[in-house]
Amino acid sequence: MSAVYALYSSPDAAQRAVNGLYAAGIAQADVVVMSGEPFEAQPFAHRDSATWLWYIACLGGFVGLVFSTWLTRMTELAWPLQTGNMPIVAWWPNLIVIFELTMLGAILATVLTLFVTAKLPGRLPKLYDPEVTNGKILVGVENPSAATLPALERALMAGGAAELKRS
Amino acid sequence: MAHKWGMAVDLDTCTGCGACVTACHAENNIPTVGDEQAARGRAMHWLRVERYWEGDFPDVRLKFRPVMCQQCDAAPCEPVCPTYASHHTAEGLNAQVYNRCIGTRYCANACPYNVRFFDFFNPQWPKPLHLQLNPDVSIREVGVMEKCTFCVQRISAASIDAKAEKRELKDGDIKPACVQSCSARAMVFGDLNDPESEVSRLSRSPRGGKLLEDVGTLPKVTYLARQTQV
Amino acid sequence: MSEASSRKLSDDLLRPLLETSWRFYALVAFLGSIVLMGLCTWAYQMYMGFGMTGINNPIFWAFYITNFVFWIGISHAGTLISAILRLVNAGWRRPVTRCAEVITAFALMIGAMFPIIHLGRPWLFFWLVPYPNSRLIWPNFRSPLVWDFFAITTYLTGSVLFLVLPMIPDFALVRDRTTGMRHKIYGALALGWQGTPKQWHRLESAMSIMAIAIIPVAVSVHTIVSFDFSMAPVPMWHSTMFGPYFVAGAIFSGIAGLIIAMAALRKFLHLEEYLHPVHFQNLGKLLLMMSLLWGYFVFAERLTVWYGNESAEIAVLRVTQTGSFAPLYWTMVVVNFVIPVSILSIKRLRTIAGCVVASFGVLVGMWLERFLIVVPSLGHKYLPYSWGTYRPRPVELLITASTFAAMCLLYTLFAKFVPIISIWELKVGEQEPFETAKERSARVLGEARP
Amino acid sequence: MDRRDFIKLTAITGTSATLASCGNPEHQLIRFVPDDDIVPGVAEWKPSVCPMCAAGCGVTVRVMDADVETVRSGQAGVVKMAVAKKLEGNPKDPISQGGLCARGQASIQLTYHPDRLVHPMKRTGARGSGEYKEITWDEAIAELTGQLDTLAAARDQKSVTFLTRPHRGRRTALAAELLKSFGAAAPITYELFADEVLRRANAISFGHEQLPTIDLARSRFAISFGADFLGTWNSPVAQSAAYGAMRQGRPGVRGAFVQVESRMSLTGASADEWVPVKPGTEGVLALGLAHAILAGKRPADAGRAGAAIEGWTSGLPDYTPAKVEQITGVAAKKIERIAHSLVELQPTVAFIGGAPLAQTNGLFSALAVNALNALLGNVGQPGGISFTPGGGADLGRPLGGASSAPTLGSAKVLLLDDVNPIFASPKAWKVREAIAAIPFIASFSSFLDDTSIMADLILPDHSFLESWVDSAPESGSMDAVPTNAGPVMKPLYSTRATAEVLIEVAGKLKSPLALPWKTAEEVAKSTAKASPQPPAPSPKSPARFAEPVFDGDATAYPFHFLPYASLQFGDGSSAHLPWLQEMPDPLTSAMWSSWVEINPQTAERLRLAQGDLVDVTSSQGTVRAPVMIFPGIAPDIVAMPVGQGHEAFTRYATGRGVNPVSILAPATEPETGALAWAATRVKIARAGDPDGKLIMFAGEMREHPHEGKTR
Repeated sequence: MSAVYALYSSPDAAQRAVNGLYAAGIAQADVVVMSGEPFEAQPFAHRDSATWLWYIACLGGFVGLVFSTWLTRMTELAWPLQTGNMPIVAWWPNLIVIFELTMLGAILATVLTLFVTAKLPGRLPKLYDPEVTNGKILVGVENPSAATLPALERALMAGGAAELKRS
Repeated sequence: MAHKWGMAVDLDTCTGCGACVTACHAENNIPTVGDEQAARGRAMHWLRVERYWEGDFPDVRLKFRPVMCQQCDAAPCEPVCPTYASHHTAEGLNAQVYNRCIGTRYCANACPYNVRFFDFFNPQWPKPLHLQLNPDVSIREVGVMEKCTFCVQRISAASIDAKAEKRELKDGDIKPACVQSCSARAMVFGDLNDPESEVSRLSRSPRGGKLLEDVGTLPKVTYLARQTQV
Repeated sequence: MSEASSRKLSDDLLRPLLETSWRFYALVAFLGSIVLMGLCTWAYQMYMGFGMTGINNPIFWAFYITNFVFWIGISHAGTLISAILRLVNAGWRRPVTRCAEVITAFALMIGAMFPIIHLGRPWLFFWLVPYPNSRLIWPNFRSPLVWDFFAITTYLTGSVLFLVLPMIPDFALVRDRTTGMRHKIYGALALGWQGTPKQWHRLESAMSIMAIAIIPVAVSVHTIVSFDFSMAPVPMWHSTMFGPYFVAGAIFSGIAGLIIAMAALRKFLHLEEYLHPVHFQNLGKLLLMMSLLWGYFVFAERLTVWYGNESAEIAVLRVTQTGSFAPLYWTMVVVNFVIPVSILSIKRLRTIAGCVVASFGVLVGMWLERFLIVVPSLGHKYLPYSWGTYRPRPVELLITASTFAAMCLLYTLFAKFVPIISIWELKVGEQEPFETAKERSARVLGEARP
Repeated sequence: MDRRDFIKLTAITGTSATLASCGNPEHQLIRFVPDDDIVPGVAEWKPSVCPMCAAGCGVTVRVMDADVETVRSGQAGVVKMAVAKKLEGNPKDPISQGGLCARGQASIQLTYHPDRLVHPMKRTGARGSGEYKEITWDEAIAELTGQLDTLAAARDQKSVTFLTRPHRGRRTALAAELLKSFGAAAPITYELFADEVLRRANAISFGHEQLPTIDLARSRFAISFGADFLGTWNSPVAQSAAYGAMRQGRPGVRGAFVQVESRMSLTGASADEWVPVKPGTEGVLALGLAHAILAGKRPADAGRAGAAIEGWTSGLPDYTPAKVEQITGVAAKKIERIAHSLVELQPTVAFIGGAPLAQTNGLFSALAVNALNALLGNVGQPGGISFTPGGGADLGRPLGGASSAPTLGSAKVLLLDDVNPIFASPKAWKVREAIAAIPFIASFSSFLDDTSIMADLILPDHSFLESWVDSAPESGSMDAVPTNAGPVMKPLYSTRATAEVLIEVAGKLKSPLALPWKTAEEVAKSTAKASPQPPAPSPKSPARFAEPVFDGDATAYPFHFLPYASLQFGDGSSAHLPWLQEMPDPLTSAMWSSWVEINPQTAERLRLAQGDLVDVTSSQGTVRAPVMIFPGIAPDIVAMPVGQGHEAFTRYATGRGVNPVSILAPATEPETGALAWAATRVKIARAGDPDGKLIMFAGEMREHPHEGKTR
């Protein structure tokens, strides 16, 4: 397989290149962007920013809550031992444990989802350039079809790249 | 009906002679820690006779008060134990399961009466002192908490005998070591659920009161106040 | 930000990772030996019996529990603070967050050791863990110590993740600028991070969720630590204000710890350009506020007891204010309140040096505060016949000392192998303001449109 | 366990591990066949008699099986044996009535003491070095008989001396019989806190040369002159039982009691009223009370007890409340009030013991109290005092004061039977020198104490649990209680009952002696020939108050010195029992220590704080001990418990604390020659900061330490 990409020094340049690619009829999903830091100002940064992360976190919290409620109650009833004139299932203290495990559930759910959705840990793809972490912004296309190739290259150069790179 | 073991201590007849203290050591295999450890505040006396001075010479008085585990119904030492080593039995005793104890010493802090003791080292009985050990009472290893049990070994022994003889436990069948040794008969042990038992009778006495009642621990030891005349 | 400055920034912050001087090895060897000694002391204590300590009847808790509370307190510097700053999106947080969060992670690990060290039978500590076992008995959820277990586990997990996630992009950076073994290791650590918009988005929203989740947890942790005391009917322990009192104290000591750590980094890693006096100024203000808050709490506590005049509590009050613990008590008041307030409330004195001085005082003072909460109360419970006092024994001193060494050691190693300042977050900080950027780039791109 | 032990231990464990792995037979323990059939885990209760003091409490012993390490025909091994586990008071015994004091509880450790002497020994090192070598019983007995034979051959039978404690029951009878038929004088008895003076007084007043039995249980008002009857005096267990009954035993009636003493004893702590009085003036107070009663128009009928007091018939004109207040320091009002109660609250009883008798005028004080009793008409009455039948006569003759050194010095063979005069007698008596001068000393003691360490030959006795015991208590019960009981367990070691050793010796002499007994059992079971009470001695002249004489003048030695019998150790004879060493002293909570009790004001005046070291100096010498601030003691008195300060007495007592007896002046009560151990004056000087030797169990002295202070 092969890929064509170019490196840009400013987000605007990168954005221009991206727009060019779209104009050249490249499907949005095929355009790859990589940067050493998050950008908020440019449209390209807003690709698939929509996320369920918040709801999943809440779900995780709920799972933690249910589990801990079950755990405390079950264990206290498993071998009921009287202490200090307290009820066998003592909700006041149990609430503390329930709270902690609820939060733990939320945190773990969040992190897991992050890893899954962000494909971490994963292998570094062919289309990558160490310059990215030096502040350059990479814009490119994987396996371009021969038909679109010229238009594509034109668009990338138009973005203001020094050179075209292939990998 | 389940028993509810309790004790009454008559401070008017207690002479503070300390026989109960030694009797407790003899019955419960309580180690003597030696002078060095005693100096570091590690002496173990499940039962201690507190003494408090009042007034100044020549109008000075001395108060004695034997303090052992009060076997509280709402014992602060119980819930704080993470491993249930300290818990409440069906007969209202404040039990300590040595094998469950991991030695957080939290129970000792929570106890307002300071009647819980910690094994700082493995107990030692230079031979043949070990021959005097009571086989009915387990030896506590280093790192666990121990305390007065109301001589639970005697309670169960008496209950087993009663069962064997197919009869109910009578009041006075059970005497913890301290009660038995007391020559002035200042201590009485028995079933608080039996309104006729001597200990119940004494607990109802107008002289009766509980130690640190306002801490809300519902102790099962009643102290009968000392009287004065002349 | 511009490519050039980005390069420079990376160079500066990666220098510690790539260059190693003999001083580093000397320091690690020194600290390491102290830590090793501490571990041996612990083994010795376990072998000989807990009696090697100065613990006695009635002082059943002392140095170890003091250290426990102290370190858990220190741990409140990092995560809590950086989480709050994230949420309010304070720009000056960027260079601070990571070195703060590291403190949390390590302080927690050290603090969590102490309940185990202090056990009579430490080899059985796992009996606090709820798992189906042959003893057929589960932990007693009514016990504050079990609450501790859950709270600390949650907080530690959360803090470590909170610390590690933002490190991934920086690992990627190190990966791309190193070769050979380093390249492989950091490559693995970077988890194949590319920096696609999607990854950036997920990372940032995950971070903000964590920030929200971690704050109540942090508060709960020290509240629960305070419950260890306030649940017991012990004079001057059994108090409703202990929760907030302890949390405040924790943040107080935490900030002090953070200031000292930052000052050290700034000096030894030559990060003057990134850790500016303004950072210390702001943290100093925070410290001042906490100092005042702490003073308020102590006053409230003491006044209530003094006025309430409950005989057992008065006994404890006396022994701390005027009795055998008075020297410690008044030292605490001076270094925790008098000195920090007088230094930090004067702008001219709120320099880096000033902040560091105040912070050292606060660390000492807060350790004393915990000691004075634990010991005098236990020594003066309801029945005067069983009153007692306490003197630490060598094992306790050695183990305590070694934990401070452990903190320094872990911190040094971390700063050696991980960019101690979050590079990518710093870069974001250097970007031109969001609005102008948006508006300009729209214009620029507008021209570009055919 | 210090570092050295630690290293040792690791070494040991290492080696033992290797040895175990080799599995060579030497390391396997042989199991011998039990001699008696035992049901494992089932407890048996056997009767015995507590040996700790003369009270002779009947006890029951819990006996259960245990693995005992033993040596049989040179082979070490383990055998299952029935061994004693715990002592309880015997409910059927009229003395203990089911109760038992701390010393009694601890007496089981006499049998299991790690430093007990387990086989006969012959001295190898210098005297007092404690170096001995093991010998067989035959050798040991041959040695002793040899010594006696040489004396017999030299027609010098007189110079055998048998030294023991008073009121040891039948074993003393045996010794006496042996000595008599051998041709030597009767055994000599010695006890520091013996009540010879009181016995003499009782003989004079009531014709009974023995200690009284006090019927507190039925008394409504009691006044005790210095008698620590709940702690250490006479028959504490019986008296405590009676005390309990007196307080709460009768519905609606609560007996009250007043304690007259100058240092609050355990008993004083329980008194309704504690009356401090100048030392040596107790008798005056008693007569003051008598005066007040007589003044209250009561027949002055006190029989011979009254007759023994000068001026009795004329209503004791010299003892008006005013005068008495002057002498004793007790307010006249108080005297009249107490006198009133004595009359109103019949039956009432008065008794005396302890320090007041240990003054140079002790006999007068005793007679005075007796007269008061007689006046109250309670002698032999319910709620009064009475005398246990068959209690009295002891076959020994007391070791008499200054005369003691000669009496011992003349001896050529000394037999020591569980008595420690070197520790318990004042230096000035020169008992140590006298004993050191004796050519041959044999001891039957089970422990090396200050005296028996001087022995050339040691023939260790069984412990009381291993042998036949008997007692005929002198007091504590209304009627006679001769008790005897068999061994409750087999001997642990190759020890022998002293009774049997004596019998064997008697038989093995060149000219064997015919003793009426063949075994220890016969001795214990035999009863004393009903010896009629000796004709009551009448005093040379009616007693009158004489100022007590104190050794050392008041300016040089400003403080009265009061050594008192400690609750745990009595006269020191039980200082080697770990339970008693670690038992907090009830009044001070001190453990493992000795101390000097000082009144708080005095301490303040002398700038002394708790635990400071002070030198207590008498004309006889100095002891150094930590200060114990003691609110219950007169400002001009310092007190020390007797019991610690042994030069030799097992690992638990050797070199621990100091011995107050060592600085006592050799003052005696003239009539009886008994040691007046409360008649010494001392001075005290600060000698240093606390050395950590004063070990206390208690934190605070007072229940409300801050009361009376502003916040």
